[in-house]
Amino acid sequence: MSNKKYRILGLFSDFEEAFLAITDIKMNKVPGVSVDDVRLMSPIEHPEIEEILGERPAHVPKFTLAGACFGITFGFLFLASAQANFLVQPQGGKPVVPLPSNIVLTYEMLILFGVIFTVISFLILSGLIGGKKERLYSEKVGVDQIGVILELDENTYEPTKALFKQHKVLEIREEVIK
Amino acid sequence: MSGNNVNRRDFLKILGWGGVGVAVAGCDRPTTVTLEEGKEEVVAYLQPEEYVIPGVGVWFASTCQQCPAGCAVHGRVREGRVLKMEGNPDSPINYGKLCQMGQAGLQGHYNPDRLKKPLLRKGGTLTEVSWEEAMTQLDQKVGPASGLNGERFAWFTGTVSGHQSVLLSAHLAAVGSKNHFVHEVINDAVARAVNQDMLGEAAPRYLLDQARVVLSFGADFVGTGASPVYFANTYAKFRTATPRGVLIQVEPKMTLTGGSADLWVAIRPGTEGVLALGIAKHLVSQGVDASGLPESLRTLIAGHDADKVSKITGVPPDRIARIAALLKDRSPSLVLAGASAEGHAHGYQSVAAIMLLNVLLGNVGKTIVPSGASQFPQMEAKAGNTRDLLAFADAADKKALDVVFFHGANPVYTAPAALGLAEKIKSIPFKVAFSCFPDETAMSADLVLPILSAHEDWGTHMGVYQPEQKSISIQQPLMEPLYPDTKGFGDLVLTMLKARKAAGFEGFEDYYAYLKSAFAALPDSVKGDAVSDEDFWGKTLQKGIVKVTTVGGSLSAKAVEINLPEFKEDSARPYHLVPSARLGMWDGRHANLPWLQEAPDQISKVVWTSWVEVHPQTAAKLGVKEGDFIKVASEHGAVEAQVYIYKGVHPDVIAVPMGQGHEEYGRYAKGRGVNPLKVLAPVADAKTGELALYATRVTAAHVGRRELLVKLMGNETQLGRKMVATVKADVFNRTEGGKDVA
Amino acid sequence: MSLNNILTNWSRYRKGAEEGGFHEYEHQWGMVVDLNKCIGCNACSVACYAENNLPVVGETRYAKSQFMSWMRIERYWDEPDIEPYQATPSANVDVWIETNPPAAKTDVKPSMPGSYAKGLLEPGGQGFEERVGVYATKGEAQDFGASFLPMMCQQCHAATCEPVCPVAATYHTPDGLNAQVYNRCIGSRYCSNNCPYRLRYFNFWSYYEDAWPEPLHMQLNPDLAVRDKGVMEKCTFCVQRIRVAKDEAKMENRKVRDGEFATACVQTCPTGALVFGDMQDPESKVSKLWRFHQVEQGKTKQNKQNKELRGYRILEGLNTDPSVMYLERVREV
Amino acid sequence: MSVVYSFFSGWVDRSGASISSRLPRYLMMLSGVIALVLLAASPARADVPNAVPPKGEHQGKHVEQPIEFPHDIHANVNKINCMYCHTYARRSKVAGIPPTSKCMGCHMVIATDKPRIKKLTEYWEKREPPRWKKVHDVPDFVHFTHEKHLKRFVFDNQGMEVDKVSEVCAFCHGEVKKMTVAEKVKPLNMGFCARCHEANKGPFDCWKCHK
Amino acid sequence: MKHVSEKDINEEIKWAQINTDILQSLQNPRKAYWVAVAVCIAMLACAVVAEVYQYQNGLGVADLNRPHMWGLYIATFIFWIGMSHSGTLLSAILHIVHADWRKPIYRFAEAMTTFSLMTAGFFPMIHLGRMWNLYWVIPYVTDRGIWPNFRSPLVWDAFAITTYLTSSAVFLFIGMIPDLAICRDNSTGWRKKLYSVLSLGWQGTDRQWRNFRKTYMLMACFLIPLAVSVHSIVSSDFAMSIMPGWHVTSFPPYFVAGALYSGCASIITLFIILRYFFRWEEYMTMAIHEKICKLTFAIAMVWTYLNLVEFGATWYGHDPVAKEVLISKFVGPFAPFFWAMLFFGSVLPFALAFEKSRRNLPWMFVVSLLLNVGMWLERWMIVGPTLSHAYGPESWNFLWPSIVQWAIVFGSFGWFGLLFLIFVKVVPAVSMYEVKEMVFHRRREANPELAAQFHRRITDAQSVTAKPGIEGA
Repeated sequence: MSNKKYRILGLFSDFEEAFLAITDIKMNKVPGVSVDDVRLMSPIEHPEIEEILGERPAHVPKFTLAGACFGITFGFLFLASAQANFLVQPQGGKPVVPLPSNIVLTYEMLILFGVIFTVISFLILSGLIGGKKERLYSEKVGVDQIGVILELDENTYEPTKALFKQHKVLEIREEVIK
Repeated sequence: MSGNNVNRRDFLKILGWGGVGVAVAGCDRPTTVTLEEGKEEVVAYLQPEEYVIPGVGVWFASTCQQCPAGCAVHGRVREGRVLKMEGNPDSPINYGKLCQMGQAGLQGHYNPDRLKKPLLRKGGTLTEVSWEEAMTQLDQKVGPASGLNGERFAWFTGTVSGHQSVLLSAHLAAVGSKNHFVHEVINDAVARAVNQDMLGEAAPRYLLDQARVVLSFGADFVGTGASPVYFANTYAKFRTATPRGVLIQVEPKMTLTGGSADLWVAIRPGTEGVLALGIAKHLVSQGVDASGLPESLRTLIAGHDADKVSKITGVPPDRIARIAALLKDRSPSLVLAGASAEGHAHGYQSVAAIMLLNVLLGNVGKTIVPSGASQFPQMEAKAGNTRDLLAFADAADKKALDVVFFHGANPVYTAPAALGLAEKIKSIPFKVAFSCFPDETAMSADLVLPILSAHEDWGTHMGVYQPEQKSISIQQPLMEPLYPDTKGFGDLVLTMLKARKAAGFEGFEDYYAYLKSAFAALPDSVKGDAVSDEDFWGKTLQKGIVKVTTVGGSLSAKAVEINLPEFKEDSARPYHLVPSARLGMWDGRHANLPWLQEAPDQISKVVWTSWVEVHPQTAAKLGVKEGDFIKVASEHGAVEAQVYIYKGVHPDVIAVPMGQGHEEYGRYAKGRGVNPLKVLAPVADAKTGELALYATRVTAAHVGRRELLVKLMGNETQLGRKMVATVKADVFNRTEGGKDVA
Repeated sequence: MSLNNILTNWSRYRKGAEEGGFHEYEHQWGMVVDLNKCIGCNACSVACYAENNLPVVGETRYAKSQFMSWMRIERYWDEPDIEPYQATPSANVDVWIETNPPAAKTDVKPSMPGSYAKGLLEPGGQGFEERVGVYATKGEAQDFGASFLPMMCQQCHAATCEPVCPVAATYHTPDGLNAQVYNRCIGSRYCSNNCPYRLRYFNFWSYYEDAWPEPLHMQLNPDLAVRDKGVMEKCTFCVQRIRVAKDEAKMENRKVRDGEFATACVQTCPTGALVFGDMQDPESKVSKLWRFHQVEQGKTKQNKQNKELRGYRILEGLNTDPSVMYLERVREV
Repeated sequence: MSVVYSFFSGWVDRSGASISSRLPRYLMMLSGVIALVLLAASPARADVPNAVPPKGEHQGKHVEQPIEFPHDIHANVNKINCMYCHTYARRSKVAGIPPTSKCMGCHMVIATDKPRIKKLTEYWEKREPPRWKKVHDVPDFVHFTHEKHLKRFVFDNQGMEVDKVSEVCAFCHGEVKKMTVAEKVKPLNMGFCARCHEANKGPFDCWKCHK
Repeated sequence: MKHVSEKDINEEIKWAQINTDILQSLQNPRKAYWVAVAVCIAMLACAVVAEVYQYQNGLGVADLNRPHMWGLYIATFIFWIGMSHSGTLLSAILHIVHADWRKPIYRFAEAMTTFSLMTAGFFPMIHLGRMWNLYWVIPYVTDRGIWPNFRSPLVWDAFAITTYLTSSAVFLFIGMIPDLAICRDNSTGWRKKLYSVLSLGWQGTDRQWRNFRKTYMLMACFLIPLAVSVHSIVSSDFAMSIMPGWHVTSFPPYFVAGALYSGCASIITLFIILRYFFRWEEYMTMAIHEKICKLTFAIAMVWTYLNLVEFGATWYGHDPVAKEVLISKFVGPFAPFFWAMLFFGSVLPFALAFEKSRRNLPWMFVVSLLLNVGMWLERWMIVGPTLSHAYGPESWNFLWPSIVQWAIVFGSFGWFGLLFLIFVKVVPAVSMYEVKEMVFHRRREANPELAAQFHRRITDAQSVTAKPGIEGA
């Protein structure tokens, strides 16, 4: 019955203890548990912990760039073609496609699409839209506690809990996945 | 276009015009939605004239009735509505041009306040009655059956001419009366009298464009003159000639003409004659030959040296010298006398003194030429005057009249309150007003007969001022009558004539038929190349004018005695009142035309109301600012109006424009502004008996109220912007003299 | 296909007013106003009311200067560049006859801002309470007449009103006119703010509701719309007359002849001070006059051979390039 | 307008005042809906040379007229040319209702017994024209002139015989010859006009049509 | 009291404490709140009535005239747009420069941005003669083949404001998500439902935080240039025209400075109000107040400077017409308002320069309001005098706005207030998680020995792992 799997959430009141716990995991105190499996829940963002957790990707900026580029090209082409097709406007010795005003408007379009792309990509990449949520969640995280989530099997289950206890975990929630 | 059979004027019927733009352009309506079907009507002609096309305007010739000048006009008719007036290019009077009053004639025609039914005074109030009742009334009072003694009957009209004039005389003859009072406030009667005495012709022609210098003593020839459009046109020639003509304007209040003057001289009212003599003296001392003049005049002239003159007139001596120099250097010149010179107890004398300058400068025959008479004297305009107004008041006072017919004049409005004309008219047993509008006179009449507007009626006219080529211009309907219960003036008079069995008028079905036969009866010299009477009639209706030949006419300069009174200031009433006339309002007859109410006064730019023109110095003295209400009181009454600070008046002068202050006359005129004529002193010119319009002395006082004076200009100085740039005349002569650019 | 258009239109019309602007006009309607002939009689203004369905707004609205007179005659007192009767020609000749640059841009008398303040405090002036700057004029005696200035839309070729309209309701027609398309206008009123001549008038109310009481409304000209509230309007050089003339010419397959028609104001002017015509036709009266007075379009500063010629354009230095040339009024001195 | 046409015209001729041809292609793709709508429009009809008839439908409603005038009998059965009665169309901006005299010209003798004609004769004897209800109309800020459209499509049109003028009329008035009293079957709104001007290279200056 | 020792925030404060303190602002309101709401609605009602009246009768009722085609509407429009800039300043600029004292106050400032934009947006519509055709300004494909005129600064406005409104609203929302999650966890009933939807299931996982941080920074980077461009574009409504007094090169910076100025002033106002009513002395501390005041003072001086630059440029430039406009501002009919503007805008700010007056909150409240009055006058003084004294002397004129204009301007404040009142009761007006961050980092900085000790433990832990042989055992 070694195929039993658990998911545990350890809630630490003290940021430093949680930090040390993760450090221990990273140091393979518990064989078979890799730091890459560790997921955090925290009331604020903790850049330090993320150092420990290792570089995890955040792709938002790429989308931002895409958005901005789209904004520029679409914006300008849209304006220019609209002007070139506006059959009444261009008369009286004025340019059909006046650069100065188009620059202004293109600039706005750049920002608009930049923002939109950024936000959408954020919502998707951070799993707020469509992403699956953590099943184990505690309101405490919203207050002042830090949660560490791990998927464990028979062998790693106990030692990890021990490790958590050793680091003064306040509470451990767990559930059995299959 | 051929005018055959035009009395069946089917094409003048109003078509269903709902869809052709009169409905307001639904700018609110989303632009993609078209109008809904079946909402508007569209009607075709029963029987179309081949030249009348829906959607295309047709121009018909007629005559403008807005002032006595009698300009020939074209009216644009479309879908049976007359839309726009333009001058008739063939007319020797207005060369296809038109003034603002002529343009606004349309609003007289379409005026919402027109009389639509006959009114009869029953128990003190005017009530609408049918034409039958009205005509029976008329017949009882004036008809053959009524034992009306002809002498006790009178016509009171404005300037009349053409066949209407003929009909009126015929009617008077038929009734057996000679009382035809012809009244115009804006007239040149005194000048006519002087001309008659000095030159032997009442209305000679003034060749403005021939003159190099025009010295005008208050003659507002481009504004309220005898023929504004004609003189405006010649003014342009005068200004573009080489060398360019110089205009010197001497007057107590800047008129429209004065507004264009090169040299504008403010003068104390009534002293124009003195200035003229002063100038004469200067000329004589400069060696102008005065030997032609009788001794008495030469001594008179000699008596007016510059200092004395400038003391009396308030014109600085150097200015007098300058005027004289200009007159002497640039010949020929032309000296004109206008209302401000005429309107005094000694008006005749002043004008005589002024005309004397023409004699002295030898302008007679050069810039003043005989006009002669047309071959149809009976059709020429009976020029109006104010003498008849006084005479009429006098007659009414003596209860010498039983029946009076009013037409084209509004004495109740124009007469000074001091005459008490309103009451006197009440005392006349039976008063009939032939009128389009509920003006003061009509409202005080016993029977009001609503007549067709100038654009609905037939008629013929000759302008009061006839240029070299004299002409009769025809007035024809431009659309069918708006109101079925209105009748043509000519038709009415003709009916009365027929009732009187007047010889020569029986056969005619209506005025149109009469006119047509009258034209058929014209001599061939007039008919020109017309092949038949029908053809001539058609051509006449097309052209709108008939050119007639001039007979006689000669001028013989003859000096008259001049004795100007002593001038003394009136300490009790320090200011002279100038009831100024303006092109637009005229004598007040146009106060009911919204366009003219909203057209700013040419110089003060005030709209919709009356104002009092006060010189800055005087204003400072009175402690008033623009917009202050000021009370102007003569011994015969007072008016209150807002101050307009105005450099174009003499410091001793308070000018109030005529035209406003109606008690009746429809929504646009009623109760708006004040009427300066009311407070005038009933002084008459000693010689001619003309009412002296400029002879009233007044006091002025701040009444402590102040409102925004409604006017166009926000700022009257150019502040260094080059809005109106000015160049010297000699530069002009150098660059453009003699060149016909374009 | 639009990309083609972008490429073809890219450099198209990229000529400023300096080069005479848009070179593909069918016509180029222009006007000349001879202030030497103008007597300020208002005939043109009233003719405009009659022709163009201009509403009469009444006293109270006029007091708020919400009136609609497309053609107005301004009247000024002072003549900054001429002191009558004292001026010695040598001292003044350059001032009189220099037509450039316009006074608004020249460094005219530094005292001028001062004169502004003075004007406000002028005894005759009405002061600030109701209205700015109603001034009595300087000096005591009035020695000459007033200065009349007929002002209608100048139909600028580099019009300041055109580029600012958010919906292109005002634009430049192939006839060289500033068009105002009433039913496209949304009433942002930017164009009027940007017009240095203040010649655009706004329908602050639904004037038609009370301007033409029965049966006055029967006089309305069906050839152009009656404007409703919220719409900007201005002188159109009587485009409805132009349209008719062009249609007739088209039906007869010819060009419009000079003098074949005229705008309402020009037609009625009693002194003939106004001249109207097609400036593209070298033989038209208008172009002859412009040529004679050596005034050229597309200039902010006229370099005339003969500096004494009278032609000038109002506020030319703003580079609005008006189609209306004024001829200086002439005064005997 | 038909997209195909517009695209081609756009390619071959860029001076032509064509809207849809000048719509950016990617815009077309973006607004696929519009494209679909446009494609739904039927292709050009051939019976008037050098002309692309305007497209667009309008559900007109039946209008009660003083006399139920049968256009079908006149125009279809008797093959009377439209411009025989609407004689002003070639000379003026408005086509004009025929004057009563014109009707009587024939109906003094023809079909005098029919009730409609009787009614007409009454009008004639009362000497007052019937007051027809307007069916086709454009807003007051629109300047539309029949004469120039006829000039373009009929008189100056190569290979167009005047007898077939009713086809041209049908552009904006629909198949009147199949109606009794006229009904409005075309939208007659700006899009309708603009599409036609684009397809037929009509003028595109606002002031040509707006007043 | 000496304030130098004073801290921006007490870092010993417990996180749970923060939650409770902030969340109590969401509890059911007291009577005063409902009174405030009623007042705002009443004000708004005035505007609505006036607008309906104007809509039916045309703009004549506003007493606009020729040449005064623009009146208070446009002036107030600029005012509100300007007001919106403060939020961006605090949340974006200060975020980028890591000024963490912004954290307790940026939330409501940002809300202010969004709401004042929502207010400003109304004015161009109200001011239109035919607002029912407003949509013609939007470029959309039509078979009529007509487009808006992209040359017109008004169209630029439309673009800029749309962009700015979208961006700032999104920015506000994104920044609120973690707090909304907290609300979700601590609320019941409809609020629970609302917050669960709004918080998008935020759980504070490292993945979420990671993207969150990046996004927030990127948005900040976008918003700063955007805010600047928006007000320069608004200024180009004037600078692009040829009217004397409008055609001024220094207008864009001048407008931006004025915008930040009025924004900061109104932040002070709201700061004091919130601090008082929600008893947030713990978070909106005097120290932060001091900082805003100093910032405001600095901006005020910048604004004053740009004013002087404008005057100087006009005075020494050779455009007599512009000079006249300038003089008319000083001595003309607008003089009283102009002088008032100079006083409120340039003199009054010195009240912020002195500690004593700075620390007197009631007085500061009044001052901040007056500063805003001054800034509103500034906008009017930009629009009015130029129209009064332009090139054509004929059209010189003066406009006194009618009651209708005043009512609509007045009502716009009601609308803004209403939005803000709803805001403070629906979402926490102080960002909880950022205050926590602030406290967290401050505590670290405050007691370095703790940090050192902690660091030692980490190194130990890692050195332990350095021993070989354990792996895979």
